[in-house]
Amino acid sequence: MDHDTPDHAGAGTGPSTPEARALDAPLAEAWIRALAAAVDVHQRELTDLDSAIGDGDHGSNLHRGFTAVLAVLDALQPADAGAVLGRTGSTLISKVGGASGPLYGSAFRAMGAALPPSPATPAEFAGALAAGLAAVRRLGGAAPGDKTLVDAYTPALAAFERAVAGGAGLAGAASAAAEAAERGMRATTPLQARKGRASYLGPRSIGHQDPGATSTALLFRTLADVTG
Amino acid sequence: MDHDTPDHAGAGTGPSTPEARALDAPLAEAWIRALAAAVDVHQRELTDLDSAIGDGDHGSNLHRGFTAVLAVLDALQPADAGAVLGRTGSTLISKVGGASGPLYGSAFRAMGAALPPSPATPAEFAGALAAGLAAVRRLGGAAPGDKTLVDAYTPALAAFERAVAGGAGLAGAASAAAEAAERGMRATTPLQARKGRASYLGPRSIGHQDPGATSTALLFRTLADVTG
Amino acid sequence: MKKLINSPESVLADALAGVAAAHPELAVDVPNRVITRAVRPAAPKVALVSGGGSGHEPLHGGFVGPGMLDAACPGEVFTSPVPDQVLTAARAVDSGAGVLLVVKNYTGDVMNFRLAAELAAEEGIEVRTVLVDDDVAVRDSTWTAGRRGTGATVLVEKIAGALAERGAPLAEVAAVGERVNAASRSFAVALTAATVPAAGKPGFDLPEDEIEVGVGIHGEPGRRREKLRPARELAAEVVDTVLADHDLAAGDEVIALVNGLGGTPLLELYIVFGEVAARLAEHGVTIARSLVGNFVTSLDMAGFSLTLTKADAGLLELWDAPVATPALHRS
Amino acid sequence: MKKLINSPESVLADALAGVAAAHPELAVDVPNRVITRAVRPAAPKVALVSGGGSGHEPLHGGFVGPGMLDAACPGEVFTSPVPDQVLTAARAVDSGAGVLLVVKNYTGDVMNFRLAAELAAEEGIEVRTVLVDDDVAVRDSTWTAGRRGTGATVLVEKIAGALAERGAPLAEVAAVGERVNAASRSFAVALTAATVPAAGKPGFDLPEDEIEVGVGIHGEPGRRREKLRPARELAAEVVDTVLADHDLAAGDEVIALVNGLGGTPLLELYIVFGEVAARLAEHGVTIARSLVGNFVTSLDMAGFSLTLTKADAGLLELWDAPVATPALHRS
Ligand SMILES: Nc1ncnc2c1ncn2[C@@H]1O[C@H](COP(=O)(O)OP(=O)(O)O)[C@@H](O)[C@H]1O
Ligand SMILES: Nc1ncnc2c1ncn2[C@@H]1O[C@H](COP(=O)(O)OP(=O)(O)O)[C@@H](O)[C@H]1O
Ligand SMILES: [Mg+2]
Ligand SMILES: [Mg+2]
Ligand SMILES: [Mg+2]
Ligand SMILES: [Mg+2]
Repeated sequence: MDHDTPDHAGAGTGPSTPEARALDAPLAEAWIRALAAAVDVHQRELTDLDSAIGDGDHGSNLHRGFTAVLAVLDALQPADAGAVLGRTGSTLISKVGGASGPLYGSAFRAMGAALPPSPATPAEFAGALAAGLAAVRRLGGAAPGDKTLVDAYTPALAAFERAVAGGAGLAGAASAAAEAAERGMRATTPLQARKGRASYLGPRSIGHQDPGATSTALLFRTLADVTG
Repeated sequence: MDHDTPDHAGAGTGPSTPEARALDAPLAEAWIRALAAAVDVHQRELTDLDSAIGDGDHGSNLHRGFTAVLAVLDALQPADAGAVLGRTGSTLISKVGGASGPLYGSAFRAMGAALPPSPATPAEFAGALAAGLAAVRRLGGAAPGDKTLVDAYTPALAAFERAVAGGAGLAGAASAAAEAAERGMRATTPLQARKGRASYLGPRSIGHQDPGATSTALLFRTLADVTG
Repeated sequence: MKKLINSPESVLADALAGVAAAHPELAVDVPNRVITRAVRPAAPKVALVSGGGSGHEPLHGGFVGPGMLDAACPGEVFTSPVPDQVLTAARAVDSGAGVLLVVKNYTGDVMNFRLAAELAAEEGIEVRTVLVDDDVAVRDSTWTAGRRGTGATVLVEKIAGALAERGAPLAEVAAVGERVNAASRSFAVALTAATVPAAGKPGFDLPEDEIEVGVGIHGEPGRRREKLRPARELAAEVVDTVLADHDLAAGDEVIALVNGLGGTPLLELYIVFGEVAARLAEHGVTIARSLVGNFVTSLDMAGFSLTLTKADAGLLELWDAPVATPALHRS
Repeated sequence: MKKLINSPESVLADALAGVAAAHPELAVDVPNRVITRAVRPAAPKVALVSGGGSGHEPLHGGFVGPGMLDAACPGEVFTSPVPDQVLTAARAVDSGAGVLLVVKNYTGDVMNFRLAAELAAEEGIEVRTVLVDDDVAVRDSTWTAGRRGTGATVLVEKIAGALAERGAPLAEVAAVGERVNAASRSFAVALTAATVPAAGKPGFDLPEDEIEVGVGIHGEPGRRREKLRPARELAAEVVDTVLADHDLAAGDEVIALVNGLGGTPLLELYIVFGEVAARLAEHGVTIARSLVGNFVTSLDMAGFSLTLTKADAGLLELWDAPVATPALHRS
């Protein structure tokens, strides 16, 4: 199957082999569009998870945010991948609110700022992903094990870096990251939350999967999909 | 079975044959106490009927009223049947509120005022019951067929009067009245209410038995019980 | 249905104890169930006394204070007060200038207040009664109990209260109360039933997608059931229903009250108010003053009522007059 | 769960349209979601800006007006406002005397207001923030998100608003706000869950005889479940829980707020207030001022919160100062 599937709508450059592939503007845009579509599909699931240990709005928060992001992307043609992710971040900050708005917004802004103007190599993109996580941790103050999106993001980044260090291309690294994110996501279930609304439940937060970790797993899964 | 059962608690005079019996203070008090007990037993049923086409308080209204009546009867020994019924009426007026308080209260006050100081003959008691109905109709303005307690009271009074005219004693007349009241009560079911809260439902009041007609049936049934 | 109560029997006494504890500006006679102002008006004036069943809070106790009521007589939940209670209140607040009874048109309220008025008159207290009957869900005919009294009660009490505060004689205060009532029409829809504490369960069952249209304030079912629709359509229907029974023309001004029935969030009441305003604009009717919130409730019932009172300069001036009560305040 | 809305997506915009229609004394910027006073203060003064998720009405929009807030920024239901919105509000109301942000301690609120404060500072607006964290259901520790901000927000906004109205400088207004927060503790119990419009069903299921103890104002479940008990016992437990985390001794005075969470009838809130007052009397604590009603709600949630603020003459004098907002008014 050609990897330039409809999911890659908007990708304007010709296909390259997965191994050699770099993150350019069309690919970055394809990723964000795929993530927006995934949020749309999983909106209710994210909200239900948030109802159990939060306030029941994570799905609608991200849906509102990515709907606005799509409108921004439709209206302008960002020059490079950094601009795509930067605009995504600032749009999320100004449209989402709640905890996830500033956190995901700052993450994408930091990724965008960390990317070079030219298409990013897997290693450069790994650096951008690391800048994103650093922004989340600076703003939110959560550490791994606090039962937040950090628990999916941290192992995903580590897996991505490990794969790149081992010579993998974007596709391979993203696929490893997606799997690690999903493992991290599932590993939030037995944790007691120490940050975010779920922490208010104390021990009652145990036994529920964290909604933010779940949306972070979608973030890495869609990256794997569009690069794969 | 001796008709001077515990239901007649407070009856101080010796038993007389049912046919010759007159309504004296002990018998009047026994009636009111039996009615209070019946309201206690049927409180939920009366409230449920009122929930369907009214505001769900008929049972608790009467229960509150007759609880106060029992306390009044415990505290003083009314001299005659007229005083028993008069005190019952004024207590209901000052404790019940709602529609049933003034209506039943005025009925008992009018009955009390219509009774002679001496034990009342069946004919005299028929006159008192008629005065009670007249008070209800004067105050509430309801006519037969309006789906109110008048629909049980009217045929009950007519049956009582007919029985007395035919030579029946208190027991026979009361028993005929109780049966007529119950028929009248059941006959309220197909009616559309034109008075009281049930009238607000318009055609939707059809198919439900009127709570006030139901408590009026209890009133005549307990009269038959204590005199029979 | 869960309730924050001690027992169904003690609801009224316990709530009155709370009112007494919360409002030093009110005097609460708990045994007699009468709420009056703690500070009596300086000069003799017509006293306004209202009352009715409990469960409609803040009506009526929340409207006792300068510029509005002199006394409130709360009955048991959804049960009108008894004559003795109203008489006690009338005695407490009559300054010789007479007492105006504001009575909502329900059989029980009418009869109990009538008996009280007779007793008060026997004691030489000058008494007049204003009967509030604004609910267009009920046809007004000699064959029925007549229209119910609902939201307009707040406007009658506020406006008549303002005139009384200025020292107007009893006949004039009664007349302005009757004028407000005649200028007012209301209609209500419910999304859920109310649960009377003594009954312990909702007065009616309503499927997840249906509403009761034309409900009263005592948990009675309405005239009919409909499917729940968007607030815009519902508000438009309620506006149109009220206008159909109202003598309002394009260019007229109204005081508009969107009243919550107790269980509806204020957020939703504002949505409804916005849609009511939009629909009235389509009819060319101007909202001169508005009120949004829980004023005449029906315990925990979800839903709202709309009251439209045709306004003129005189009524607006009295509506704007200062009032200082727990539930309505302006300076 | 039935709601009086047009669609879950349009709840906030539709409600703001209603606020605009109902309150000519407020200016509502619907696209930017900012509510300000229609008439700007005559002299420059510190401006109070608050905000948070919608669904807590009358908080915060109902507290905009002389003597309290200058602007409110309502976010989506239970979702904190975005930085742009807060910045727009700060710009609109800054008179040069600076802006005090009143922020409830939730991760989302804290982060969004922090980003807004940075943006405002970049524009040269002097900004201070008071973080409200009064809910003793949450242990205050560096390992948690800290105590939540709930009922005390009303007291912080009222008292800091009164001081700002008198022309006090930003540092003093912020300091009194912090003092009120430090003197306040709250605790809440819920009888039912709230239903977020976008979720369409209650946030949790609660059996007919159980309550959630230690809930927040966003429909989150509480710390634990208990059997429903009589109001007297429940109120006593809530009083004791608040006092256990409060530095109050016999002889101290408090401002007591019994706050409805949205779906509880006022009748029941008064019953609770009466029992709270009785329990406080047993502890020797005097209620200097009280407030009973729906002030910080959680959509249609049934239940109540208790806030006790240790009072001194200075705070009471500011509490008593005139205020004229839709939801709190005194002259
Ligand atoms: N301090 C934090 N650091 C990192 N992630 C956090 C933090 N607080 C909350 N989150 C994440 O945000 C998610 C909730 O997002 P959302 O429901 O959109 O916001 P809110 O909690 O304001 O309603 C949580 O599931 C968690 O993963
Ligand atoms: N005008 C009337 N005349 C006679 N009976 C009436 C009238 N109005 C109501 N009733 C009776 O009163 C009953 C209701 O009593 P109750 O529930 O105690 O009072 P309320 O209607 O005030 O709640 C009705 O079932 C009806 O039989
Ligand atoms: Mg959430
Ligand atoms: Mg009834
Ligand atoms: Mg009743
Ligand atoms: Mg939220």
